[in-house]
Amino acid sequence: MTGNPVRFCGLQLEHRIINASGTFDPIAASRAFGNDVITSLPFSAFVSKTVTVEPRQGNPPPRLWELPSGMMNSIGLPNKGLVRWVEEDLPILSRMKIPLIANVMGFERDQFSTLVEALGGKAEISALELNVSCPNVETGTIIGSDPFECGQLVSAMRLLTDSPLIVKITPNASDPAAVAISAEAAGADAISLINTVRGLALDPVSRRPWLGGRTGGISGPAIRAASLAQVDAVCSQVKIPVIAMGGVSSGKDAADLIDCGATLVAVGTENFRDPMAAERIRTELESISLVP
Amino acid sequence: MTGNPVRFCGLQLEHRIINASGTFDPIAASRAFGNDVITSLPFSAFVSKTVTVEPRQGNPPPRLWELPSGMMNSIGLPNKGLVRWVEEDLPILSRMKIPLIANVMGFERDQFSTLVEALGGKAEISALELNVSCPNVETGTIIGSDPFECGQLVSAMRLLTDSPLIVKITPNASDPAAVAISAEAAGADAISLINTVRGLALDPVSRRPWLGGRTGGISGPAIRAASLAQVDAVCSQVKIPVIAMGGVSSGKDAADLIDCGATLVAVGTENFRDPMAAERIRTELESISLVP
Amino acid sequence: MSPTSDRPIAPFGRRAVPVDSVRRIGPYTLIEITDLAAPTAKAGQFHMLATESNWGGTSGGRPFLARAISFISSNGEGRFGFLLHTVGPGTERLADVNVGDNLLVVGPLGNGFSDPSEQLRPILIGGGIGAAPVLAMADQLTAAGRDYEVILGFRDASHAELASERPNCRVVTDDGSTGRHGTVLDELQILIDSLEPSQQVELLACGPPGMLEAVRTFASAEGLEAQLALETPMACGYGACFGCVVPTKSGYVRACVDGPVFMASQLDRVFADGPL
Amino acid sequence: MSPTSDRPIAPFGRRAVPVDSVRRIGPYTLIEITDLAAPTAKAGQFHMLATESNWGGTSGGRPFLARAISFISSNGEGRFGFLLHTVGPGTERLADVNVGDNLLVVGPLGNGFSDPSEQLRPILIGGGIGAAPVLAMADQLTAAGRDYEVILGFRDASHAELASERPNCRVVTDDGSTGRHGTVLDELQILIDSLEPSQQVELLACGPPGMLEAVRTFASAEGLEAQLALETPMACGYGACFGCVVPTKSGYVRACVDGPVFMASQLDRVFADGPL
Ligand SMILES: Cc1cc2nc3c(=O)[nH]c(=O)nc-3n(C[C@H](O)[C@H](O)[C@H](O)COP(=O)(O)OP(=O)(O)OC[C@H]3O[C@@H](n4cnc5c(N)ncnc54)[C@H](O)[C@@H]3O)c2cc1C
Ligand SMILES: Cc1cc2nc3c(=O)[nH]c(=O)nc-3n(C[C@H](O)[C@H](O)[C@H](O)COP(=O)(O)OP(=O)(O)OC[C@H]3O[C@@H](n4cnc5c(N)ncnc54)[C@H](O)[C@@H]3O)c2cc1C
Ligand SMILES: Cc1cc2nc3c(=O)[nH]c(=O)nc-3n(C[C@H](O)[C@H](O)[C@H](O)COP(=O)(O)O)c2cc1C
Ligand SMILES: Cc1cc2nc3c(=O)[nH]c(=O)nc-3n(C[C@H](O)[C@H](O)[C@H](O)COP(=O)(O)O)c2cc1C
Ligand code: FES
Ligand code: FES
Repeated sequence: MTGNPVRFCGLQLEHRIINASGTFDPIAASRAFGNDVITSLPFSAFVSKTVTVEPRQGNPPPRLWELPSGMMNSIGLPNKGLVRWVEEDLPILSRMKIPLIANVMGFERDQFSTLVEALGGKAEISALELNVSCPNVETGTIIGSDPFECGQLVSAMRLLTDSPLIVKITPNASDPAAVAISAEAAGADAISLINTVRGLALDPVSRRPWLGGRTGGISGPAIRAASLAQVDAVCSQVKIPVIAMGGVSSGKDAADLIDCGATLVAVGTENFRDPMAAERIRTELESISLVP
Repeated sequence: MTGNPVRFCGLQLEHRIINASGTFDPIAASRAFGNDVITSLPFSAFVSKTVTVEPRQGNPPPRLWELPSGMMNSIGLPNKGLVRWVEEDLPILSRMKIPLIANVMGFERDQFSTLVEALGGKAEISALELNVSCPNVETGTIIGSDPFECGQLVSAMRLLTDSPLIVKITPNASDPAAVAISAEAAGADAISLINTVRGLALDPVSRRPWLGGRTGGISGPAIRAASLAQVDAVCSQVKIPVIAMGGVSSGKDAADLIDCGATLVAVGTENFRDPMAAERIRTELESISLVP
Repeated sequence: MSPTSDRPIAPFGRRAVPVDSVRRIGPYTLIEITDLAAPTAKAGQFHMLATESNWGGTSGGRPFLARAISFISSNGEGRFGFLLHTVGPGTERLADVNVGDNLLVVGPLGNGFSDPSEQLRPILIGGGIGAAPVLAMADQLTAAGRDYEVILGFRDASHAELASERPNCRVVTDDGSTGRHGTVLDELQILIDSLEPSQQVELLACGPPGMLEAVRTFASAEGLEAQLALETPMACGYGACFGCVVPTKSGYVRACVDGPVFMASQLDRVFADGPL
Repeated sequence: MSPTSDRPIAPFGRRAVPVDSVRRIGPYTLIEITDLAAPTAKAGQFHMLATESNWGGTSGGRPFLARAISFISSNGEGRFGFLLHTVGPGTERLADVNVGDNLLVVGPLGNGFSDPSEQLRPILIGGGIGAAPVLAMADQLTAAGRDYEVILGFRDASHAELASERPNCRVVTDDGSTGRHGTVLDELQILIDSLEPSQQVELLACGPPGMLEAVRTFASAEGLEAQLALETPMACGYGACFGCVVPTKSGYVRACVDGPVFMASQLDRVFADGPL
């Protein structure tokens, strides 16, 4: 049943498994595994790594720290910036046989507007995912953890595009469901969660923070149960579809999220352990009968 | 150096390792391991399981779910209630050779008052730990995740007792440091964190929530990095001492928390795997030279 | 609450104990350790067991907690046998040990079976892996010079291989592939019918919840004493976590310190783990 | 960015491959697999390796991610040798495999060393475990009928046992317990001084950051070509995570797809992992 096509924001997707933003780069993968990768991704839609208006180098290394049953990263959203991403990457990504979802983030409202206006209209892009894990530069609040701020942003973006708007919320919030409700009310077409959980690790030798960005984001199985609770809470409060992620490494994990109400499931960290993890997860998922 | 006595809220403690509330029961342990346990606990102070005004049965079983590198519980604060705890347990616990910290929780302000008034004056009790993970029954907000609510509660309790007041805050908050700052401003003597992280697990067979309490609290190494980030954030914002906990299973883990500014470190889930874990952790900690 | 209070006192803390022997018995694995720090234990008590190495890696970060395992044999001098039925990552890892590997051991824990009163003839009933504490109790009764009966129920002949390790067990199987075709309750009825009417009995049982509930109902209907050894997931095994509670007539009680053996009369029904 | 673009294409996905042999060489462990799905790989490329069982359990839930390991040998028909230096839970678990155990393998990945131009005499320099890709390159040059020099530096004689596996290595040790007492840089200077002045050389090096930085400084001062194989923790190995970046003159680049081999001239300095 889950192998059957599924509708999501007006798109007809072949199955329920997509990638989590920032955890698969088809262009780099094609250098390692050959050009066929671009047209044979194990996902039913592809979500880009976060694109920002300006190019970003990302955080200084080290950027990785391994955890019990997971990892922590402080990548810092390196990307080419809007202009070069559209010029250089978009033409390659548009060769994929699956819909492309562009994940974008601004450090202020205007930057979000620039991104949404530039990408919302593009034929190669099927939907926009707003990464709202950034602080509002004026108020200091993390937009994604404050229902009001998040609603404001989504309302403003809603006026700028007819493209489906997916809002990716952060787990580092007192009440993620309240943020999702606010995003829905402001016109979001879907919610995606969870982003990484804030964490810290010290260098065993110097006893100072290990990661170049000081704190990092936890991902992988260590956050799976927390993700399921948040997805469950959000799905029970909003009517729009939900893309669920967080530690998915098996069909059972995906089935849990779908049973809690998710429409799509995104695979993140598990891609690192196996570039074809999504294919295995989809196959395992198909053998599990979901709650009707 | 860490083997040396440490001052905490006016108490002189032999070392920095205590237990986390609800993860060690000296009375039950003495049935399993003999009466000497009461006087030979591996902690430098003992924190009771949460005491409420009324007796509580706790949540229906199942109450446990194992996670990758951790566990989830929905115990539901079973306890004898204030009166029987004072009558039956307190005389036994006062035989311990270490200070007793009573952890209390109310479902409304008045209940907290009752508990603080009843226990604050007792000679056997060296400090009170307020577990503020409960919702405010009027506003629905979780007191421990809302700086204003938490401050209000602490202000009110501060008027009722001279006993040291430790506020145990929840990790399920957008900004735990803001809650800690507010508790400090309201007169708290120490902050303790983190409580368990909200999670959910589905029964692989029935596909419904496994735990009798539906959601549960995640503990153990899976939350260690998240705990360290929150402890670091809180310690950099408050001047009062901090009791840090969350996934501590080695001296290295304890040292990390102390290097981030914690005064005491509490061992929780690791007690389950080894009743004497705290002794091993303390010994390991003593062999690590902390940042001066 | 506990049937007995003269329980052995376990060493405080966890210790590493090497595995002496590993043997397959049908689908089960029998591992033996010599734990010189352990007191003489009572049948029906259990240990919390983990392996020192590779605990946690087999199946995505699990097992994490130690696993409660009753002993099937003990020689009073620290030698304990544990019978494993592999149902998940914990029992799989335990059953995968080699001679010389270290187990991490806490215990013996829990109350154990009470000695049946002299006037009553003990009937021991084990279902599947529940045979382990029952056979330990059989040894204990033998050592005490008591007479008793043992009924063991298994899924099939392969599982029932365990019974051939011990003399004089009455064996039933679900599929009739060996022993009598039927349930332990059928056999219990046959056994009781065969006893002199004046012979009073006491039941001591361990097995799956459905079997224990059937024993409880039977005992209650017939007015028999019955001790039931329950199994429920445990995090600590020594009363620290309150995770192992079972519903009794006097509310939720911790199976690890107030059990795992309960008088049938303490229970309204036998709790089966899983969502209610 | 990459010294070469004719890189072998790895199968898309992870595969289970059994271990053929395990052998200790001093403190190192050499394991061999036969991976029939693999293309002919280039020296300096690496694989992401994990074990199929017990990955994650040895040390509190780690290792979780696969580990990047260069091959020390490959026969062009799927047989790869990996040399392991145990520094933490991942390399410990990999070094602990038995013949017949499955590895989970992704690769070969990365760019590998470029063929040194015919006019230049290749000098291969390996420090410690960095000898692995260097020896693979030596084999590759031998197969191509090229002449070359190999300098290997080790902590002591026990580590230097590795060198006795190969003929004609110039060995130095930190403690002088075998080979010349000194650093690979000392040996490099001696070697270059011994060459005819007209003989131009190209350096190909792998080793700890301090050694590579010394090679880079030397090459830059002497105006020599140098290829440096960097080591940096990796999560994915195929460009997905952006976790493995190293600072270069053109900014942060991913060592797994744009490296791990870099021209010394691309770098301002060799990045040493750890907090800045
Ligand atoms: C007092 C006592 C004595 C016992 N004696 C023995 C004995 O002698 N021999 C023996 O073999 N067994 C014995 N058991 C049972 C044994 O403890 C369990 O079978 C064991 O804990 C299961 O662990 P596992 O990892 O193998 O399986 P698990 O994966 O823990 O699965 C066991 C069951 O737990 C549930 N489950 C599945 N996933 C999870 C999860 N993530 N978290 C929590 N629960 C989950 C499911 O219902 C599953 O069927 C005894 C238990 C008790 C309480
Ligand atoms: C291209 C390439 C080729 C390589 N080739 C080889 C080879 O042929 N043979 C070989 O033996 N090695 C090789 N390495 C190195 C090898 O990948 C690392 O030694 C290995 O990943 C270490 O893993 P570990 O679990 O053993 O040690 P870790 O515990 O990961 O420790 C290694 C270092 O990481 C840091 N560290 C400690 N704890 C953590 C943590 N929790 N998270 C993150 N970092 C931590 C510390 O600095 C520590 O010294 C290669 C690396 C690269 C990039
Ligand atoms: C290395 C890494 C990079 C990531 N980059 C991004 C990003 O650019 N934008 C974004 O919205 N999320 C990013 N994420 C978060 C993931 O999309 C996902 O929300 C999170 O990792 C949880 O899923 P997982 O546990 O399956 O990895 C990143 C995660 C990782 C591990
Ligand atoms: C089984 C269990 C019961 C707990 N009961 C309480 C409690 O009664 N009161 C409380 O404040 N915290 C309670 N906690 C939370 C712990 O005190 C601690 O904050 C948390 O478990 C994180 O530490 P750890 O990872 O070391 O276990 C409980 C935790 C567990 C696992
Ligand atoms: S298992 Fe922890 S209280 Fe019983
Ligand atoms: S290791 Fe992931 S991008 Fe290089």
